[in-house]
Amino acid sequence: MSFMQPSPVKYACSCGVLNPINKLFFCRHCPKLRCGLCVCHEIESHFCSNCLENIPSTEARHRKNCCANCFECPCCQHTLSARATTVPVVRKTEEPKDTKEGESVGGAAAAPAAPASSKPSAVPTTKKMYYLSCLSCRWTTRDVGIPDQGVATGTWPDNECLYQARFNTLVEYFQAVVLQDKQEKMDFLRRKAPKQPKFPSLTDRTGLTVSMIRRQIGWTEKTLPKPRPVITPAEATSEVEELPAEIFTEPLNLRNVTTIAQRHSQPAEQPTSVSKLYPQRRSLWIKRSLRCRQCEHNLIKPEYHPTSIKYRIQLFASCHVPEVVMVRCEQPLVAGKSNAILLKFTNPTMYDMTISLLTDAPSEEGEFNAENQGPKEEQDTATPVIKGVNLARQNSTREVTREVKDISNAPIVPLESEFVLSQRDDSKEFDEYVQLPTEEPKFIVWRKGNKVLIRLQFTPSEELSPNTDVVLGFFMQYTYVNTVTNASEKKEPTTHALHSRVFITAGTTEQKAN
Amino acid sequence: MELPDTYYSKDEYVETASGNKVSRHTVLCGSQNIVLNGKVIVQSGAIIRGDLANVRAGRYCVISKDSVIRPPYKQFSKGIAFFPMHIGDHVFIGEGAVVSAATIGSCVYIGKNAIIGRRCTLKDCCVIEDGAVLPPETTVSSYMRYTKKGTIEGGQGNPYFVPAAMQEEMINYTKSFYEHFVRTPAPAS
Amino acid sequence: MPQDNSKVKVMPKAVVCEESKLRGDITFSSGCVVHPSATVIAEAGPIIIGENCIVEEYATIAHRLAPGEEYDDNNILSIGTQNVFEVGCNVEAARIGDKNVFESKCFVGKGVSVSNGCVVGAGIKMIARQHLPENTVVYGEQALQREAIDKQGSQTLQIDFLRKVLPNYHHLRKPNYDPKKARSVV
Amino acid sequence: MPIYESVMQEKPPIVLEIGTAYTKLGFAAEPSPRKIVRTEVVLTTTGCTKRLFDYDTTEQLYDQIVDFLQSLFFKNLLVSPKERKFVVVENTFGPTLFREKLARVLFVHFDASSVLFVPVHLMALSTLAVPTALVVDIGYSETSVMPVFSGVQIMSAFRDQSYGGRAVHAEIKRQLMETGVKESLLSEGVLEEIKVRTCFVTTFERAQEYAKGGEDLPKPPPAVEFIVRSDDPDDEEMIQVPGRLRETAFEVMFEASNERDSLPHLILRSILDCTVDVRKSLVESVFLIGGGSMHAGLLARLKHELQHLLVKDSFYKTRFHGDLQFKFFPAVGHQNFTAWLGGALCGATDHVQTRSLAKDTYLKNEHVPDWSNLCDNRPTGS
Repeated sequence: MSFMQPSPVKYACSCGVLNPINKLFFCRHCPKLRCGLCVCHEIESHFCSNCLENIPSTEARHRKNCCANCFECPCCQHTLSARATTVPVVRKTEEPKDTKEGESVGGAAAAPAAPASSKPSAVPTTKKMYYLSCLSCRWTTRDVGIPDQGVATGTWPDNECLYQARFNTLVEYFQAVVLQDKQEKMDFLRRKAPKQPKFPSLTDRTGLTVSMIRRQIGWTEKTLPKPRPVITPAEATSEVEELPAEIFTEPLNLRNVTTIAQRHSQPAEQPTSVSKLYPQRRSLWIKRSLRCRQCEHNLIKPEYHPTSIKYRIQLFASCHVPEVVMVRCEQPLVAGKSNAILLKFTNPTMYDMTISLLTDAPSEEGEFNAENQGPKEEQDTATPVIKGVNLARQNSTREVTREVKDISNAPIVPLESEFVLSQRDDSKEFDEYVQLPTEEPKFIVWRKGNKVLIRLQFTPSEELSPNTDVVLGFFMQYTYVNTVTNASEKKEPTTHALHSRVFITAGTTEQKAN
Repeated sequence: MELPDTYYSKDEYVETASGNKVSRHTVLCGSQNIVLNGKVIVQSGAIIRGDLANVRAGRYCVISKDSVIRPPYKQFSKGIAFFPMHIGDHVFIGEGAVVSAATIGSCVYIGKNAIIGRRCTLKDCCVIEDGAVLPPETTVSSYMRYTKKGTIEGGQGNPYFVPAAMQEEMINYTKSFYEHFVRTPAPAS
Repeated sequence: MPQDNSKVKVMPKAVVCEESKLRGDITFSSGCVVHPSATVIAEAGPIIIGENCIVEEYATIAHRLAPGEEYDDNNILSIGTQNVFEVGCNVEAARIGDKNVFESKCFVGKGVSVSNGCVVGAGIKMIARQHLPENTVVYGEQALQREAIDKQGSQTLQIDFLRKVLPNYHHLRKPNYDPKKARSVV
Repeated sequence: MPIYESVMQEKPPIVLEIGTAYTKLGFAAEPSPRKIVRTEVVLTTTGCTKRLFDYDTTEQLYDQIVDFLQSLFFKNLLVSPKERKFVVVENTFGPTLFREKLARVLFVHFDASSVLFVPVHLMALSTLAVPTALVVDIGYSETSVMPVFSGVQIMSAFRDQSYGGRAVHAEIKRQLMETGVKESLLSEGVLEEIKVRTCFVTTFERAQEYAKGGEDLPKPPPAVEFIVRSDDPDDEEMIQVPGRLRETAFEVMFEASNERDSLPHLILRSILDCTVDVRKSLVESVFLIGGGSMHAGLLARLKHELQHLLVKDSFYKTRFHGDLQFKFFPAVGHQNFTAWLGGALCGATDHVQTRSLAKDTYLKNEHVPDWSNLCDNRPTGS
């Protein structure tokens, strides 16, 4: 069983989507399960995933979300590495001058010293020059004739937009046009509905006085109509580019024609010939933080630093919700034949949990809630502050919750009773702790610290044809002790009875036993 | 899903005092240059080239069948040098993988038949998919997933591609791999 | 491991680790470095590996029998000089020139003829019958081809290093064939 | 321009053009899109890659749009969509369902502050700063012709046909399979690569000779060896792309048939659907956009065909008068993002403030105004 393989156990998120527990989060304030779809993603920080440098967001925007130092291969989109070469530098202008000075100043007396001083300068000095090279496809900046640079981070040519000037004129033109339209519209509206001045003017009854005075003293009219913005429009031409004649005779060398991916990696130029490929600045990456849409609390907030793997806020579901792990089925799965599955429950929290497995949604919720709202009324009353927040920010969260698709096809036999899952205690991992023999319900196979293995009976549905997935579903109700104090007056941790819907793909059915 | 037990025969594996379990059918060249920090599993067919440079692997690493751990070299104008290779804790290296990285952080998952080119840097908590090919000098930063197609997905805080709790998951996974890697029980006679 | 050691000829200055699997009539020219666990199979005819080639771990060079073909002493696979066969590559190419690099875990099928200065990228599988012109680089997941501006750098520095280091850690096959002596005998 | 600057300083609007094959994305007032990506979504549930427009249920489409836009925002543009303004360049006759779902995703899921939907043809035209042109958009799934006069789209003269990139791919596939190439090798990606890298639109004369058939066919251009591989790495082959295929792949757009619906006909018919007064100016201002119009030789061929039909075809001869010379506009930048560029221009103006569909308006009745919807066009309407 590989680590990356999809987990057979899926939890229904509060938005109705099924997810394995490692993709779920738990909002302690709501308290509900959340998944990637029903949280709000935000950008926490920008960084370059190659040089691992953190880039402030203003700078990132300024640089068009590209790293200042790292380049991508235009040929295969892999990161380019700077390679150094040493080139001899001939200092023709300095050398003769040096020796001359040595001779003239030193004269005959310093004759032995002169050759010694001139010797180092006679040795050809070398200079380090850099070029970029791709270690995947062996493309180098020399391939397209870009001269080597004196510094590693180099002044590599940036893409220049050929029609930038034309584009700027277009932008200015349209902005002016739109602005003028707006102005005219406003003028029109003003004329249509003359605004009553708040204070009646005694001198100016017609509204003409100002302009009359202006005219009398020889000033121009205040509001001259602005000239309409002008632009030279593009011109159509009947001259079109004909096919070159050699296209019909010359063989095509595919190696010189760029691929689609190569063209699109340079959207402004889209070169067709490989000789026009230029190194591209590497795009930045982001760290995200996730926020609950209901209560606007952060669920995930990573540390800023690109190399840090820590979180400042981490509300993984696997740290709050009892984890269900499928161990195995007791018998091969056959349609209509009763079977039992072994499930391992783990309590990740510091408080004991009482768990019961139900076939229907817990009753205190009233009728079955189609939206699977999950938690019950009790914490709504316990968290008046949250409610206030909810009201204030309601309109930002209109995402509809969906009905959980019931995909189960193997009814389970509910457990006779609920059971207790002991709290997590990391220190117990190291000492040999013998569980006191206590009266355990029959379905419990073993119990070790915060883990319990239970045996759950189920029967794959009669109608299942061979080779179909057997899915069993149940509601897992558990007690959860919430340590966050939502209201300032309440310091005690509150205990909630929560439930999640869990689906387990037990495996595929086998041929019916004859 | 709970990992099933993997059995090994007593004759094949050597268990060291620090809990390393190393198959006898491996090629550990220059073993004096190889440091396994404890509870490391090296399965049959794996090659570790300690003769080229030092190789150090942290605790709870899994080096699967037929994988090759080979310190990277770099060519200079006057000669070449092999660099030591550091592997962090809780690193899983899949079957048939070729690893020539300069450093591998902790809690890294390298899939089957992946190729990690020379002098790559794999930061903590990254995932290399089965069959992915990393060209030399690639950096894969934390919470990134390098796919078979050669693209990079994920990033910290992205709930998809790499689990947000990668660290805890890899610790659990490598520990339970170690715990489920058990000696074949003697046949009850 | 049935090895026909008598037919393996190692020229002086070649470093061939004993843990390698060699089958059939194989000649290693001087300067070759063969790492442990490399495999060379001369099934359809002798293999002559040119000077200064490097064969790394789990690399397989095979001269395979085509269906209906039989071992033929004159069907020689002659591999040029300064080739590098990286970890886990599987090369069955019909012709291999000089200064080529076969990167990790690539597969080069029988129908491929490799000229000089080519690079077959890591993990690439080449099956189709084709000829790789000089300085071809096969790269990426899509196995695209391009032409490099010049040949790949020589591996002499690496060979020098390996020739110094490998004898300290590995048992080597003794050079058993000297072309000069052989000539003088004849 | 104080208003403009205060708007632009902080957050430039995001401009999106979601095409069937490729999506162009970037920011307003920038001269080229930041990225051109395949309109494909990596499903967050399974990790598989899938075309955005392949869906079974509307809910699935919704989820795919969410996943797709998420990768655009957080992987390509690296900006948060929250409280952002958007300009979406859309096909005037595109499916309403997609439009509605897109608006819903942007407003409800991503909290966009406003969305401005702008039509492709008009936007493309704005890059020229001319008010009148016949805009021909050759896309992947279809080719459409929209005459625009004095900045007004003449809807009644709109024409479209289903030949575009997809049809050309199908033609290449058909011809290659005739030469005995396995179908499994010819994925859409391979066909596109063959089309873009080896094919071109041949000249009128040669096309005529090919169409005539018979013995003395023109000597085809040299064939090209192309290595193709399917997803299965063991399935690799060197195929020959025949010279004839290279020059005739695009003939699907020019084929003379009884329906008379080839590209030249489409253009002429669309012009004929307009009033007499505007015809001449449309003939003298044809504007080709879309990725399909970037192939070598297309413009020359089209011009030749059009002139030929004007003179030789009795139907058009009686309806077009005078000495007409077809003229074409050169595009600013590349044709495959011309419409996007228009969107970027539009997004730089005050229109995003005044003409956009604001979030509050949308949330009131969850409805996207549409030109074809009567409710939105009554003078007294809502």
